Amino acid sequence: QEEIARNIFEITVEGELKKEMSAPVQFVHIRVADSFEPLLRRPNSVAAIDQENSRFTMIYRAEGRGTTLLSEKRIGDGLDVLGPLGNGFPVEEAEKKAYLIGGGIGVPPLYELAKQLNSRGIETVHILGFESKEAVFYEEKFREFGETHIATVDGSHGTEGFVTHILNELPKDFDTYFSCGPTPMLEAIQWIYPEKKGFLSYEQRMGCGIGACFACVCRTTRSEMDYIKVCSDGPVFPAGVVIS
Amino acid sequence: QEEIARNIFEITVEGELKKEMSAPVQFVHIRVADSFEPLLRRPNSVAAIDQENSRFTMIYRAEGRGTTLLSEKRIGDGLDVLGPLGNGFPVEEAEKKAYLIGGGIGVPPLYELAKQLNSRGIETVHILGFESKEAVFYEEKFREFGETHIATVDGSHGTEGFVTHILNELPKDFDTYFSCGPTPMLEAIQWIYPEKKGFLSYEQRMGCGIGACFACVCRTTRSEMDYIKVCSDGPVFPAGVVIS
Amino acid sequence: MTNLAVKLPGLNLKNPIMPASGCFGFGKEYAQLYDLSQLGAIMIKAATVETRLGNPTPRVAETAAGMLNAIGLQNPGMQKVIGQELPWLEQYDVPIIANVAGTTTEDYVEVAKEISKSANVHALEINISCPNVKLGGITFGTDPAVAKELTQAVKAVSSVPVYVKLSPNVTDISAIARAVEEGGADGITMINTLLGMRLDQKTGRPVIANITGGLSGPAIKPVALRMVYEVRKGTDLPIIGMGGVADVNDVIDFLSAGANAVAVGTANFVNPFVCPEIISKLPERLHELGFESVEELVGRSHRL
Amino acid sequence: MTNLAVKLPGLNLKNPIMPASGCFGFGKEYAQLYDLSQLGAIMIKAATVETRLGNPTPRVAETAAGMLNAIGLQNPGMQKVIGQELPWLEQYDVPIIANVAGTTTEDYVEVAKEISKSANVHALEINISCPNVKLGGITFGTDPAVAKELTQAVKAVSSVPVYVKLSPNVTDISAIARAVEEGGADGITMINTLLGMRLDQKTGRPVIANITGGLSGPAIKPVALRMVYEVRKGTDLPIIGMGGVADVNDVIDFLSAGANAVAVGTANFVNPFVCPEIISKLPERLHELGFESVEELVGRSHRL
Ligand SMILES: Cc1cc2nc3c(=O)[nH]c(=O)nc-3n(C[C@H](O)[C@H](O)[C@H](O)COP(=O)(O)OP(=O)(O)OC[C@H]3O[C@@H](n4cnc5c(N)ncnc54)[C@H](O)[C@@H]3O)c2cc1C
Ligand SMILES: Cc1cc2nc3c(=O)[nH]c(=O)nc-3n(C[C@H](O)[C@H](O)[C@H](O)COP(=O)(O)OP(=O)(O)OC[C@H]3O[C@@H](n4cnc5c(N)ncnc54)[C@H](O)[C@@H]3O)c2cc1C
Ligand SMILES: Cc1cc2nc3c(=O)[nH]c(=O)nc-3n(C[C@H](O)[C@H](O)[C@H](O)COP(=O)(O)O)c2cc1C
Ligand SMILES: Cc1cc2nc3c(=O)[nH]c(=O)nc-3n(C[C@H](O)[C@H](O)[C@H](O)COP(=O)(O)O)c2cc1C
Ligand code: FES
Ligand code: FES
Repeated sequence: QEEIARNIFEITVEGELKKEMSAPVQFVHIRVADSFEPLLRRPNSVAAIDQENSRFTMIYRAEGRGTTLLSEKRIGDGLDVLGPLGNGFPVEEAEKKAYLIGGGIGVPPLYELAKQLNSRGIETVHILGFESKEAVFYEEKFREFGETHIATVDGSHGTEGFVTHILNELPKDFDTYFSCGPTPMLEAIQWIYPEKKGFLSYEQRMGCGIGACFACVCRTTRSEMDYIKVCSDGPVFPAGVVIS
Repeated sequence: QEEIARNIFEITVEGELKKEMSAPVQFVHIRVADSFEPLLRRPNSVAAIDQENSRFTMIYRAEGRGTTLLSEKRIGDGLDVLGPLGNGFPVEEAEKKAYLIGGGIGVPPLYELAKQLNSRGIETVHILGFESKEAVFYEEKFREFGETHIATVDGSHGTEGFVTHILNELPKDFDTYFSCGPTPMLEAIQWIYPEKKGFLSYEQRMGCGIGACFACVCRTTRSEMDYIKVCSDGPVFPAGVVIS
Repeated sequence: MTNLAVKLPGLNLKNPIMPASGCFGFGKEYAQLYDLSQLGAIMIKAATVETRLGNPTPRVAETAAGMLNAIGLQNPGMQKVIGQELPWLEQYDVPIIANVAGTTTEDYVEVAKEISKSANVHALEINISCPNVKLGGITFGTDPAVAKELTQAVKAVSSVPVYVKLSPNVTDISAIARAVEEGGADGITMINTLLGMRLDQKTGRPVIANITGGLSGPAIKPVALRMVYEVRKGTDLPIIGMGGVADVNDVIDFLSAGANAVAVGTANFVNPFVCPEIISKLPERLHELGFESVEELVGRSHRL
Repeated sequence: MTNLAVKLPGLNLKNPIMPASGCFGFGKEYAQLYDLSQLGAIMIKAATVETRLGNPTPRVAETAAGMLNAIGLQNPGMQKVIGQELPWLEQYDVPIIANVAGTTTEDYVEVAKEISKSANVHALEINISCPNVKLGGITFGTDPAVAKELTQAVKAVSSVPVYVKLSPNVTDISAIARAVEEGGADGITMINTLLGMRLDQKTGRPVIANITGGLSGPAIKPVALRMVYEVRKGTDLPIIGMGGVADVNDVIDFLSAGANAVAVGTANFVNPFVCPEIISKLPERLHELGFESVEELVGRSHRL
């Protein structure tokens, strides 16, 4: 693995997974150490999938106890990975042109998504938000797929402020949007594009990661359900489904 | 480090220690992982000291959680070592000939002791007990210093049984004995040589390792004290001092 | 051949290992990972009279060798549990222990009455110890008199044996155990979680929306083990022990301390295969220790 | 310049960090590693009327992110403490908090009376919560009425402010806190250890000779933090918080929850330099969080 931005690490994992990975933003649940401290697994979505070599790549920010330990792994170290878990972005929903809107550690899964959409001949525009210049990653990789806008909170790179500042400037000439990032950002986007078809990937504290412990629930507008679980019903939901 | 017998590892540590090490069976208190699990340090005595290169060698059995983690350390890994702690065998007490009696993981510290005694021109005889042939280590190294007898519980190497079986066969033509091993063995030896000058190194569960927590106390015959601490008053005590 | 079978009121267990309530949902998720018929039993998530949405999120937080949770008894309500979850579980050859919760005695009685009629429910686990529900729940578990009355009331209507789940957040757990025994309990399950808290270190806000949560995992094992040992001294009721069990050696510990069977909670989140793994290792471990059966081992720490 | 000073009854602390009783002996050992004058205060090992040899060994056992101890109040007796240990400590510019223990009220009163006269003893810590001494000790800490009476008795004879150390092994710790406040306590220290147990996995024997021991270390921090938070809601008495503190962030947590100062116990065994390290990191950490002083931070979790 390597540090691709300040405290942002890219790690590639090889090995047979229980199920094949297909849709982007499926996530995996990782045990970073064979110790009781830290105890719980860490959910982390998949940034790129390499089926042939049964490899996949993750991008994560080393901040707390677990991810810091993860960042200390060396090549050849084993990693206990549970997954793939959850659903993914429904690539088939996009028609001609899609907006991919990501914030911080919500950006990684959009990369695999961009790859898959473009391979289906869909035009993708990428609007990515970061803390600052040092935190920016994958900008070039996204440009290879299409128009890419960057916002940084401190204005040290690209537009100053949040992705929403950019979105307000951009034409609404797309049919579908996909977004992953902090919940307030996901909320804002749904206000900006009330009439558009959109799919958002949510984060929530997790226990089991497979739907058994009810840790990761959200209220929902879906009348037939009392609640939805981010880990097993999500993490991706159509716009308007999650009440946060 | 390397595995020198079944589950027995030899590890060499380099670095500046707070104090110079001198007497053998000083021990160090080791933190095997930068985690709260395992939490406590592990006491381990020093098998060989290399002043010039500020290096020392330890030999330990990987059995529980902590020592197993220790055995997984790779060359170059850092190790949090507190010490040297405790007193050591008083080499100056030996006059002409000494018996060095060790059991299992009590054998390592006797090696540095043999080295120092011989450098003072003292003849040393080594009586070492192990579980079985696979557990035997350092036999040759001890032979270089003098007569060496091995006992194994299952008789797979040397005399069958405990070191005491050998001691009963040997002449009492020595002036001082030094011993390190399980407490029952130390007890037995004191019965065998009531009249001899002897020094024994004890083991006790430890907390702090420096004398502050009262975890490692033993009752004592020393009238002026109510108790003695293995970590700071010991681990070496003259024969007859410790009541166990 | 070592014998893993354990016979308890209402429960003929193939082996003494079962997932703890709330850590296994109603089995569906783990059923995708292994055959549930391997398990000694399954303790399903607490059921209440009405649907419960539980507490706001975050509901879990990690601590040193443990975790806090404040799920808040979220469940679809006893009708859905009886109508959908339990019938679905009938495809597996495994006895179900139904965890019963509520806020009033009437709640407990109603759920116990209905759910105990289900074909595959072989025993009830009365959760008088959930620390995450305001009013009721926890209070039932901290007052001997109240605990005894509730036990009697539930016993009166249940058509299967009744196990009462004790709270560790008490001064004298043996007193509660005696009370529920007098109340007619057929067995005891212990322990539930210890009340704890974690703060966000930047803001100082409690990480868990409910402010406090229940502490579980390896961190609490020493407390759980001590309590099982203590309660075993005062009662002959069967005990299903739990609290920080993560491997086969932990199971040996709880059986030694006097538990007749052992439940595994939090460890399922760390290693979803932990239950079948423990079950497969148990015979060899028992053999190494010189025991022919689980029942031989039970309570050995008291016989030394 | 951030201000670490904290003013409490009898105690003008340079900073809020002090080693917890029993984890620092009488200071001699750690004095070889660093200058004790850096510390906010020192809580010395419990003193009793007579010399105590304490419990048989093994006295400690490791658990997940914690340890069990059953030292059993071993100490040279108050005369030696007053005559030798305390005078030796006078060479350092640091207030001493003397931990007082016993089996009867008379014991406590006698020790409190004598030891509180020592020049450098600025406060007493009444240990009504040691789980490792049969008869007395723990029972005092689990019954509000008894705790109140003992506090009154000690208060009557002490020439310095009296802090009472609470046991976590109770159903309602706030009730005990209220009781000692009514008894006239000048402050509260909390928490002592949780009663726990570890078994030898080969033999099934308790590892600790005393059978049970007190659980300390990071494992208990969530419980300690919750109790400090709870007690702070019910009292304005100063609280010296402890339980699993291992770094500066843990200190921030306890202060946020309402502790006015923080004691460090088990962590001294893991890292003997932990106290001075925390003290040196505290100013910067406070500054990062936007606080000018420790006293500003205290109780912030209650103000959100
Ligand atoms: C579906 C999903 C996909 C994710 N994908 C990524 C990704 O691709 N890259 C990335 O950097 N991060 C991702 N995250 C966030 C990531 O899980 C957290 O950053 C990580 O768990 C923090 O762990 P830590 O040890 O650094 O922090 P600690 O403070 O040690 O964590 C303590 C506990 O809180 C939980 N936690 C803390 N922050 C979060 C969070 N934001 N979301 C969920 N749980 C959290 C941890 O899992 C752990 O249980 C994703 C989260 C979810 C739910
Ligand atoms: C002064 C001294 C010198 C020692 N020198 C050596 C040596 O040179 N080589 C060697 O292999 N071993 C030596 N030991 C024993 C060594 O400390 C234990 O084998 C080791 O602590 C076991 O840790 P573990 O993680 O394998 O076991 P675990 O079961 O994980 O240990 C759990 C707890 O019990 C303690 N513990 C377990 N066994 C012992 C024991 N026999 N003595 C003291 N504490 C114990 C551990 O320190 C830990 O705190 C020495 C012990 C002492 C007191
Ligand atoms: C996420 C979670 C949910 C729980 N839900 C319940 C519940 O609904 N009813 C109950 O009696 N206990 C519940 N518990 C407590 C467990 O059944 C068990 O008693 C406790 O976690 C201790 O065991 P452990 O350390 O193995 O997890 C829950 C525990 C966790 C971690
Ligand atoms: C080895 C040891 C000895 C202790 N002795 C005492 C004591 O004599 N008096 C007392 O009030 N508390 C005693 N305690 C409890 C500690 O002061 C403290 O309350 C407890 O350990 C929790 O803090 P910690 O988790 O930081 O260790 C002792 C704790 C340990 C680990
Ligand atoms: S994390 Fe357990 S249900 Fe989603
Ligand atoms: S280990 Fe603490 S006094 Fe010896």
